[in-house]
This record gives sequence, C-alpha cells and structure tokens, in this order.
Amino acid sequence: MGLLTLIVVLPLVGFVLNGLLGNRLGKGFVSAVGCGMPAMAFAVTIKCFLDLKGAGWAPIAETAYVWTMVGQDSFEVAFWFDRLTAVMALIVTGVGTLIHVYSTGYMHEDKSYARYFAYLNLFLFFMLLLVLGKSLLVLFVGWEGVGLASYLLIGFWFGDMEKAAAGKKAFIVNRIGDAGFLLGMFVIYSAVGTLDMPHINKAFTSGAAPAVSASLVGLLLFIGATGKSAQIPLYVWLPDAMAGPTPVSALIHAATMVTAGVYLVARMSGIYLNAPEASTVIAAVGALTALMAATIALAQDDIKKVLAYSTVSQLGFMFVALGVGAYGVAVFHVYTHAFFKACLFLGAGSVIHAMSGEQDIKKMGGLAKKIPITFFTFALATAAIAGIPPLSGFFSKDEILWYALASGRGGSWLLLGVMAFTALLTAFYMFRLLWLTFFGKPRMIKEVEHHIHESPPSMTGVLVILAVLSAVGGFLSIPHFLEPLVALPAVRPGMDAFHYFVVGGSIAIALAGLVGAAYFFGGDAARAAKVRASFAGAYRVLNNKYYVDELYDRFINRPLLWISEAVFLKLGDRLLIDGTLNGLASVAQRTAGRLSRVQTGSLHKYAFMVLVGMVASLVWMWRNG
Amino acid sequence: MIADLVISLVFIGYAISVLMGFGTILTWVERKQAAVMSDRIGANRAYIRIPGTQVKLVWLGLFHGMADGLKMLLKEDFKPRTYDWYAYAVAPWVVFTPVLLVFAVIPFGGSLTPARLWEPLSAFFGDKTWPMQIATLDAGILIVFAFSGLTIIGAMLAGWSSSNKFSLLGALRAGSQMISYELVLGLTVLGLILVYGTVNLDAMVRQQSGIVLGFLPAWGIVYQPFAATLFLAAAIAENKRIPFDLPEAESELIAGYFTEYSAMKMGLFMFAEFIEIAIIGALFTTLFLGGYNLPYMSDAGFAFPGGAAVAMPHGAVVVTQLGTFLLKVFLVCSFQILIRWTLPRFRYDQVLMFAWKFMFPLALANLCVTAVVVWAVRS
Amino acid sequence: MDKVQMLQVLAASLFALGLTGVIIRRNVLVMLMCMELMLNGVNLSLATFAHTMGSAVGAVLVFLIFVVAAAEIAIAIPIVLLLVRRKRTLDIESYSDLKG
Amino acid sequence: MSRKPHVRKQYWNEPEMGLWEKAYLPEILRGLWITGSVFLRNMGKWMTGRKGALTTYYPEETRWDYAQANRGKHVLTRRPDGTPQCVACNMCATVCPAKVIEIEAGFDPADAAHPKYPVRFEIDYSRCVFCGLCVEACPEDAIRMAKEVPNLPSGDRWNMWLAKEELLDWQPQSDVAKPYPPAPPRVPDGERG
Amino acid sequence: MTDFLANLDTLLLWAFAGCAFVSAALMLVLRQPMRVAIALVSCMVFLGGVYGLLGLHFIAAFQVLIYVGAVMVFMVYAIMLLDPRDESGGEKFSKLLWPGIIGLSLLAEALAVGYWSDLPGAPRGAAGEPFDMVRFSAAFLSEYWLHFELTSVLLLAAVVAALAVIKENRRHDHG
Repeated sequence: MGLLTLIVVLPLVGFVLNGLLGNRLGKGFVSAVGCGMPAMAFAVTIKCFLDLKGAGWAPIAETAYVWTMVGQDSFEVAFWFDRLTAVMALIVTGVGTLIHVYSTGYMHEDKSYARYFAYLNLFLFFMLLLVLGKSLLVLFVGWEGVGLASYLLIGFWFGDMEKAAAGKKAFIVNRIGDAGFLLGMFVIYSAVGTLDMPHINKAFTSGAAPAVSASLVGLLLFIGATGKSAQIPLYVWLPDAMAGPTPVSALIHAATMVTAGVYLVARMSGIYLNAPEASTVIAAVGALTALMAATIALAQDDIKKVLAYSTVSQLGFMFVALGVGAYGVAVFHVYTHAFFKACLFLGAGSVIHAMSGEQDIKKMGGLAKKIPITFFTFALATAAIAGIPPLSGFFSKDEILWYALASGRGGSWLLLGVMAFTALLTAFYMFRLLWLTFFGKPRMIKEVEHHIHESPPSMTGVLVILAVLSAVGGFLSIPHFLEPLVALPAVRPGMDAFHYFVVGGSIAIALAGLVGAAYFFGGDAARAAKVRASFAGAYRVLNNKYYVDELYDRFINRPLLWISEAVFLKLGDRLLIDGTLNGLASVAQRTAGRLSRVQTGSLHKYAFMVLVGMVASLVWMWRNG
Repeated sequence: MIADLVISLVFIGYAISVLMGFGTILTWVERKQAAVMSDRIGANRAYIRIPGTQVKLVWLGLFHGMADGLKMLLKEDFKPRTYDWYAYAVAPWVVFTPVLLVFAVIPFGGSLTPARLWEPLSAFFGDKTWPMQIATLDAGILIVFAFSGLTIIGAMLAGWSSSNKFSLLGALRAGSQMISYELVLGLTVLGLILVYGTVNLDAMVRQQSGIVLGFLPAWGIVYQPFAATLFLAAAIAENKRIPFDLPEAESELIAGYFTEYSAMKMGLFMFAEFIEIAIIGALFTTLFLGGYNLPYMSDAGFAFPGGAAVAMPHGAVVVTQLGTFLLKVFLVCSFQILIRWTLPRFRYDQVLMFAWKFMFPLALANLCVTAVVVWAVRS
Repeated sequence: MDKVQMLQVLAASLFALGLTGVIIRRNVLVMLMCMELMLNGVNLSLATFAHTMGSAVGAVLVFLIFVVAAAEIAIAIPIVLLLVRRKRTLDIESYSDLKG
Repeated sequence: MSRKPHVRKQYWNEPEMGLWEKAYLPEILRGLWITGSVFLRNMGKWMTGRKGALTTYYPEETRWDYAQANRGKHVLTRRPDGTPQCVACNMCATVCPAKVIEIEAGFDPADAAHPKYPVRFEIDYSRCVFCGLCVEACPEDAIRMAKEVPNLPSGDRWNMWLAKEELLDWQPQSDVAKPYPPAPPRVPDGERG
Repeated sequence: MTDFLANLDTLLLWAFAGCAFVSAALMLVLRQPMRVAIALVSCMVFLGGVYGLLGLHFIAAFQVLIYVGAVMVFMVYAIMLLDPRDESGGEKFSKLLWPGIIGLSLLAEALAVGYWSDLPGAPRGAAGEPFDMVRFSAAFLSEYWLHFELTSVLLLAAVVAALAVIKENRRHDHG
C-alpha cells in the first residue's frame, strides 16, 4: 500500500473504528482515534510533499486497485499527487486535524460523540478521495461522499426537524449540481474516452478533443461546482447548513468541501483555458454571487449566518479569479480563506460556547474582555478577511482584484468595480460583526452573562494556531508555486501601471470598511439604527435574503408541483395510462374469468401440465429440430 | 496399477488401524487423564491374563478400551418400539462412517518411496513415489466439511426415530448446533485458505515445512493464531463435547439423541465421538501445527538454522514423519480432553448465541483482516 | 453406451422421476424433495458436460444451482411450516384455495 | 395465543462480568492453566516413580490416616486352651442391625462349663455396618473389634463371608486394653521373635 | 487383475449411477417422508460419488456439503418438526397416479428417441483437459462474477423472504 493510499485510508480506518466501536470504548478512545487518524494523514501528506519536492515536483501517481474493466477501458482507483493536490491535501488534512482537536472540546458534552467523530472522519476520507483522485470518477465518488458526510453532519442533531430539513436541503440542492457534473463526465468520456484528469487536460489543451465540447463540458462541470461551492443559483443550501455543529461549519462549509468546486475548476483548467464562454459565465456568476451574498450579510443577525454569507461571497471571489483564468490565485484564496474562515467559524463556535448556545449578535456585545483569546483571534481573522495588510487575506484578495482588472482573459474595469465594492462591503459587515459581538454594552440576559467563560485549551489553542496561520499565511505565494502547473494569465497591455493603484485601493477599501463599521456600530450602534430606519425597505429585503427561497418556491417548486399534479397525474396517469390499463384489465378479467377454469388449485395438475408441455415440446423438437 | 492398489490398501489399513487405535485408546486416555487431573488414579483394573498362568497384564489399565468394546458387543440390543426401524437402524452408521472417511484426505506422512525403503521392493513398486495420503484430492478441506455435514443427518435421524421426547430434543439441538458451528468452522478455515492459497491439504502441509522469522516453524498457528483458537472451539462444538455437549447433556436429556440406543449401536455413537476427537486432532495438526513436519526437518534429514545438518535414510524419515504426526494428533486430543475436564457446560441458548453473536463475527473479522493483510502483502 | 451417455440418461431419468414424484405424491415435503431431485438431475447433466468439454461453464452453473437450491429450500420450508400451522395437514390437496 | 414477555429474574448477587471475562479466552486459558498444571504435576510424579494421586490403590494399599479409634474387623477371643470363648448365645446376631452374623450352635457334653459352642460363626462383611453393637451385647467378651481395615474387596461376594477360622486370629499380646487371658510368663527380650 | 483395476473406475461409476437411480425410484414409492428423505440423501451421496469419479472433486464435495449438509438437514428438520407420522391414514398417491406414470413413460420415450437419434457421446478428438479447483475458481470469479453477484442477490432476497415469513408467523402468534 503506497503512501497516497495510506493518506486516504487512515481517516476511513478512523471512521470504521469510531463507528463500530466508538460507543463502547469511551470518549478517550474516540478522541484518540478521531484526532490521531487525521494527524497521521497530515504527517503522511507532509512526507508525500517532501517526496514530491525531492522528485523535482514530478507528480506522483499511484494505483490502489483496478475497480473494473469495461471493454478496453479500465477504471482504477488511482491517486495523483502534484502541486495543486499537495496544497489542497495539506489544507484538508492540516485544517481538518485542527478542527478535530477543536471538536474534542466543543462536542465534549454531546451524547453522540462517537458518531460525530465517525462522520467527521468519513468526511475527511471522502474529501481526500476527492482531492487525491486521479480520475474524474474517483473525484466524483469523493464529491458525492462529501455531500453525504455534509448531509449527515448538517442533520447531526436530527431530532430537531429544522436541522434535519436543512440537511435534506443541502443534499437535494447538491444533487442538482451533481446532475450537471455527471452530464459533464458523460460528455468528457464520450469525447475523450477516458476519465483520467491529466489525460483530459492534455487532450483539451492539445486540441485532440473537439473544441466545441470544451465550453459545454466547462459549463456542465461548473453547474456541479455551483452546487458544491454555493454559487448562484444553488447557494441557498449553505446558509441553512449552519444548522450543523459549528466545527462542521468551519471544516466543511468554510474551509474544505465548499472549495471543492474551485478545486475542480482549477484541476480541469485545461478545459477552461479553451472555453472562454464558460470562463466568462464563471466570472459573472462569481461576481454576482460575491456581491449578492455580501449585501445579504450586511443585514443578518445570526453570527453563523453572517459568516455563511461571507463564505458564499468569498467563494464568489474565488470564482471570479477562476473566471479570469487566474487559477493559482483562486487556489491561493482557497488557502488563505481556509485559515481565516476556519478561525472565524471556530471563534464563533467559541463565542456560542461561551454564550451557552446564543447565536444572535444583537444579544451579545462587550465580550472582548470576558473571552480575550477568542476575541484576539477573531479580530485577527476579521482583519485578515477584510484584507488589512499584511495579513493573509490582503494578499489573496489583492491578487484577485488585480487579475479582475488586468487579466488578459476577461479582466475589466466593471469587474474590478464590482469586486472592489464587494470587498468594501466585506470589510464593513465583518467589522460590524466584530463590533456588535465584542464591543459595546453587554446586551444579553443576566444568567447568560454570568456564565460567560473562556473555552477549554483544546479550543483556544486551535484558535491561536489558526489565527497565526491566517496572519502569516499570505507570505507563501501559492500562485507562483503553482505557476508550472497552471500558468497565471497574461496581463492586458497597458495595465501594469495600475498595479499599485489596485494595491493601494484595496488597502483603502479595507480601512474604509473598518472605519465605517466603527463609525456606525461604535457605542450603542445608534447611528446604524438610524440608517436602518431610513432604509427600512432595503433592509427588509436584505434581511430576508432577497426572498430567494420564496422566489424558488414560487417559481420553481409550485409550478413543478402544479405540472406534476395537473398534467402528469390527472391527465397522463389517471386518464391515459390508467384508462388504457383499466380497459385492458377489464378485457383481461373477462378472458381470465373463462380461463380460470383451468386453474384448479391442484398443484398436481399444474405439474402434470408442465409434464405434458415438456413432452410435447420435446417431441416437436425431435421432429422439427 | 497393482502397486497403486497395494499402496492404497496399505494406507487404508494404516488409517483404519490408527483411527480404531485412537478410538480405543482415547476412551482410556479420557478417563485416565481426568483422573490424573483431579488427583485420582483412574482406570487401572482391566487386565489380560496370559492363558494357563496367573500372570495378569494390567499395563496401567490400558485394556479398559477393549473391555468396553467387548461389553458393548455382548450386551443385549434393546430396541424401542418405534415407527421407523429403518431410520433407527441406519442412524448410527450415518454418524460413524463419515467420521472415518474424513481421514482419507488427511496426509499422515510425507512421501513414501518403497524402493528406497528396502531394495528388493523396487522389483514390484519400481521407483514410484507416493504421497502418504489415501486420496490426494484438490478439494481436500471441502471433503472434510462435506462429510462432517453428513453426521448431522445421522444425529437427527437417530433422535427422531427413537420416539422419545428427550431424543427428539437432543436431535433438534444437535441439528441447530452443528449447523451453526459448521459455519464458523468453515469461516475460520477460509482465512487459512487465503494464507495458503490452496484447499489441498497436502499442499497446505508442504507449505508449513519452512521457517518464518528465522526460527519459528511456518505453521498455520503462527499465521492464524486466532483462527486456530476459533477452529478448535468450533470443532469441539461440532463434536458435541463439553462445554458444548448440549445435544447429549446427561443432566437434562439423559443421553440426548441416542438415549434409546443400547449395546453396540450406542457404542458406535460413542466410538464415533472418540474417533472424531482424533480426527479433529488430525485436522488441527494438519491445518495449524504443520502436519507431519518437524521443525527443521526435510525429506533429506534435519537442517538446523545454525548450519548443522543431519542426514537421514528414507526409512527413518518416513518413520519420523509418521511418528511426529501421531504424536501431534495425540497431544491435540489430550488438549481436547483437558478442555473437556476443565470447562463447565453452556446453557443451550448460550451455545447458539455464542456461535452467532460471538464466534461468527469474530471469524468474519478474522477473515476480513486476513484478506486485507494477504492482499497488502501480495500486492 | 459409454459412460457419458449413461450419465446423461441417468440425469434425464432423475429429472423425470422427480417430475413424476411431484405429480403423483401428495405430501408437500415429499414433493419438495422431488423438486430437489429434479435439480439434481439437471446438475448431473451439467456436470457431465463440464467433464466432457473440460470447460468450467457447466461447473459454474452447477454451483449457481446449488445456491439457488439452498435459497429455494430456505423459503419453501418456512412456507410449508406456515401452511401446516393453518390447516394442520401436509396433504397438498387440502391447499387448493386458488381454484378459479 | 398471547405470550408473556419472558423477564429474567434478577438476583441480588448477579455476577457482573468485566471486559476481561467477557472476552472468554483469557479466563478459559486461566482455567486450563490450573487444570493443566495439576495434570502436569501429577504426571511428573507418576513419571518419576512417585505417586501422583491422593486416592489409594485400595486393596493393595490402605490409607495411613485412619482414625485411632477405627475398628474395622471382628475377632473372636479364645480361652487359654485355644477354644473360642463364644457360647453361641446368639445375642450378637440378635442385636446386629444389619443381620450379618450367623451362628450355628453345637453341643459339647465334655465341657461341663461351656456346653454350647459355635460350630459355625460367620460374618458377612458385605453388609456389616461396623456399629460395634455385637461387642456391646456379648456377655462373654467373646467378640471384639480390632484396629484393622476390612480389606476384603473381591470379585465374588462369597469371599466376603468370614468364617470362624478366620475370625479366631486374636493375638492377646497386641490387645493392650484387655490382656486376657493373663499374660504368658515373661520371656527374656532376646528370645521373643 | 490389471484389466479389472483399469475398469474399476467405470465399474464404480456404473454402480453409483445404478444406486442413485434406485434411490431416486424409491422416493416415489416409500410412504414415510423420513424414508423418502433418506432415499434422497443416499441418491445425492451417490451422485457425489459419481462427480468424484468424474474428477470433479470439489463439485462432489459441495454436492454433499450443500445438498446433504444444508438442504437435506433443513428438510429433515422440517419433517421432524411437522411430525407427519400422524397422517398414516392418508392416501399415498394423488389422483393423478396413472396419468403421471403415463406421462413419465411418454417423457422417457421422448428422451429415448432424442437420445438415440443424436446425443453426443464421450469426447471425441479434442478431449477437454480436466480442470482443477484453481482454474474453476478463476473462471468463476473473473468471467462469471456477474452471475455470482446476481445469485447472491437472490440469496439475500431469500433471506429477507424467510425472515418475512417468520415475522408473519410471529404476528399470528401474538394476535
């Protein structure tokens, strides 16, 4: 068994052990296995990374076993480890391990402790399968698997109907995207004849595959990506997914799984390089999503909802980067985002922990002194996401803004404008969150206030690590590291001059957001209330998320229901099919009434008929055969 | 052709005498060992008087087995007034015969070249070499299971045809117990088959002749210690001995499915049980204890790890192998008797629970782990 | 008549005997056993062909039939037990409830 | 037909098995170790020519730890002239709860003091309960019980009838309680065998 | 002597075949179900012998293992539980005794006609080489795995069905 297989199998072992034996062997065992397996996987990943480096960055391929042969094509469970995979695998295992450790503190009182860790390990297994898979097929298995794990974990407290429904919603919305993904796979398989991703990329870049299919394939795969990475129009599941335990939100719905779409597009960059139309669509969808989610986030009061919409918005940023061909930059943002968003979510978890389960930021305030570690880490991560230099978010966001303007593959001033505005909004709502949560007067009930306490070291330690990473992570230039694999797009002529303008602009934007939030929400947030009062209509729209769920309900669900009720059921089923069948059945019944005399109910006679029939057919066969 | 026949007959004769000998001696060993274990003396009175003299050969009571046999032969054969005398009469044989047949596939020695034993024999036998096994079948271990399946039918027929409630209960118990444990037995052996990659018993034994890790004999028990334990337990349950003797539990069912049997018919049941002890010993030896192999010994003689070697003539090798096999079988039998006199009996529901909820999953787990390990090692 | 032909004839006659048994016996269990006999006849035929042709196809089919037979009996016997529970008889003639 | 759910009775001293016991094997091995070590120890004794059992080879070997008060055999006392002291009064036979004593009386006109004497005096040891009532009942002190073990196992139950001849082996020298008849004249130590 | 030995296999084959036939025929005439079961068991064991003589040892083993060790044990179990000895008063044969026998003879005739017209005899020319366990297993698991899987689905269905039947049973017990 090779090292790559080992990486994948370790969390699976954890899943099996925890799932089968966890409840019997106690929390110590569960924690040890649950955290040990990801940690070992992380260690092995580092070893693989060093091997990769030692081998002069030549990709490592490994076939675990041949799944099946269909005709000449063999479908293998094979793994592929190159620079892109290395980055993703390190994020997944590293952040994953940290979040596992955090969970030991966060979930300590839960009665389904073992089940939780089993699911978490299962998720990690599928995520690694997704990231390490060499062929689209393996990737797809991982893709579906993380969907399953996400469903299980969102609905982890399935006793609560709302949470169970959120799990279902995530699952079903993802299926829509998966349908696109599957179609894309079919098209690829029929066009290229293989599902091996290196092969596919080569086929598309060398032009061996028909060029017309590139955009189609790109779009179909992108539909899958919108589902998993929560882009318009399929982003609606992600905010609801916050029903799961907070570490899950951090791991799955911020750091790893939702970036799978980004990874997919980056991995299939060979296709998108030849599909300018698809790339344009991606950029447009990304920008729209980013803007829309950011505006919604302005008006949310649930701490996790704000973070969820911020995630959607950041994913939009990544897709803009993908759309303008800056794949390395998108992965860079995935990487920095993993740190600061995980830190934010875990910090939020710590806050919720401290607040005995309260999630409404209107009922918080003044927490900075009571939970200082959480506050500092949260503030650091907020600064990072807002893009304050020299924190990691600054670098990646700045790169995205730069390529949104300057990329030779679709950069424009319009795109830059939208993204810059979104960045401003990002800084604003993040600092709003920070202010409402940690500053000002305490607005919570007395008992809750009395109980506020700092989280155990297993949680704060993780927070500190993540905060440090989100502070310094930006100095590692992922785009240049990935340059040999996915080249950065050429810069439009005459744009070099604007580079420092963009850098300066993005710093200014971040600071503006900070200052604005401080201005509006400082003290008792009276100014904000005034603004809200004067824009009540807009606020309601934003607070209700543009009524997207309702729109979906009105324009998709109800018509569908009506069609299935009126057309398919009443007309098709009852009248046509049933009518025909009933007619036939009555004919048959009348005939059968006569034939049923043959049915004597005596098994002997039936057997005798068989005998007679056999003799007859044998005789006929001998005579005529 | 004729040489083959002669060799076969010799082997068959050897096998039957070994089995019968074990059957007879084990009846004595069982009592004697139980006595020694519990600080008693045990059977020691049966003797043979040399005719015409007063010299009595007691030999530690070794003749008790013979005395038992004689007693059973001479006793009156009571028959219940049953509704199916045919099933009643046939049942003991259905139990007894398959037990003997199982030995056909067990290799009890390496290979035999009569010409090398004694020069003049080559005139008749030529240079041919025979493996010391009655039937060299490629389905070896399957045959064993097939025949042990037959005995279930015998036990059930016996219990049913006795027209006795105790017998019927015993038969029902025997049926379900033996089927359950046969499954476990099969599963444990499957792991071994994975390790050896064959079902041929002779090939299995040959694979166990080497050395692993430099000093350990490459016996099955080294590779599959867990399966060995399960196998032994399941085999004892198959044989319906304590602690699994529910089908014939004296305190509940008198003698279970053979309550209504007397004289030699009953003796056949008992004899079958004792021979099956030997068969289990032989199987366990073959599968897990390296069969006729002594560590460091090959067809040429001994070769120790240090480099020292002792050459041996063919005859000595053959005798050593035969002796080794018999000794191992005897030790395993003795171990079974040790178990029988140590452990208390299960309750009936516990027996089946034990099979299905404890041993079956364990055997399955063992199989899975073995499969994974074998796959990992081979690939 | 060489041995292959003989075995084919035996297979056919086992099948025929089984079928006849199903027709003429009244006891449900005996009928079931006769069905097993029919399966055995088929098995013998397949195995003989496998032996003659030296191919594994026949043997594979025999194996599948083994499994099917085991499955069949595993369902049939509980059904018979249920039937007997209802009507307290094994006579198949009592179970002609499906008369049309 | 409704069946009551079977509820197993819970006892106050319900045994509780830990993980160790539930794993079966270790406990079984422990049991086997105990019995096996006893077996090996005893076997070792047998092999080295010692005795590896607590029981005795009964007829050939008797236990050494019979009680001092053990009385396992009847003896008939004799007069100084050697004739049995018994006068065949049948009192012992009458009192015997197991009815094991059979006496056939004879008449001897020559002995005026003791005209009755036992022609046959037999005890069936296969039934004797060694209660000692015969000794109590005897008016003549003719029957006593000796410190012996009735070492009489045999393949034939008639061998367990002891007749007068075998019972008359009373050795007055060894009977410290009642040295009767009077001790014979002292002989110097050296001449006693 | 050598001649005899060379033909020993064939002789045994004929003997086993004959015994199997006789056992099968006995199944039709024996009254007691348990004896029918014994006859069937002996028929199966003889068929096992036939397979063994044909060199198909593992089929022989499985014939005995599955048919006798599983199917017939189950059957004997059922006979034991159902206690059919109480219906000794019932008729042994159904009303279709004579039609059945006539049908049998017709079938036999049809088979005989077909057999003597064009049944292939022993392998002529390219005799199939005997295949062993390894070859069989390889074929089984590589070429016929789909059938194998389908059969296991069938087995699963059987298990479920048996469970359902038993559940039915229980429900009636309680009701």
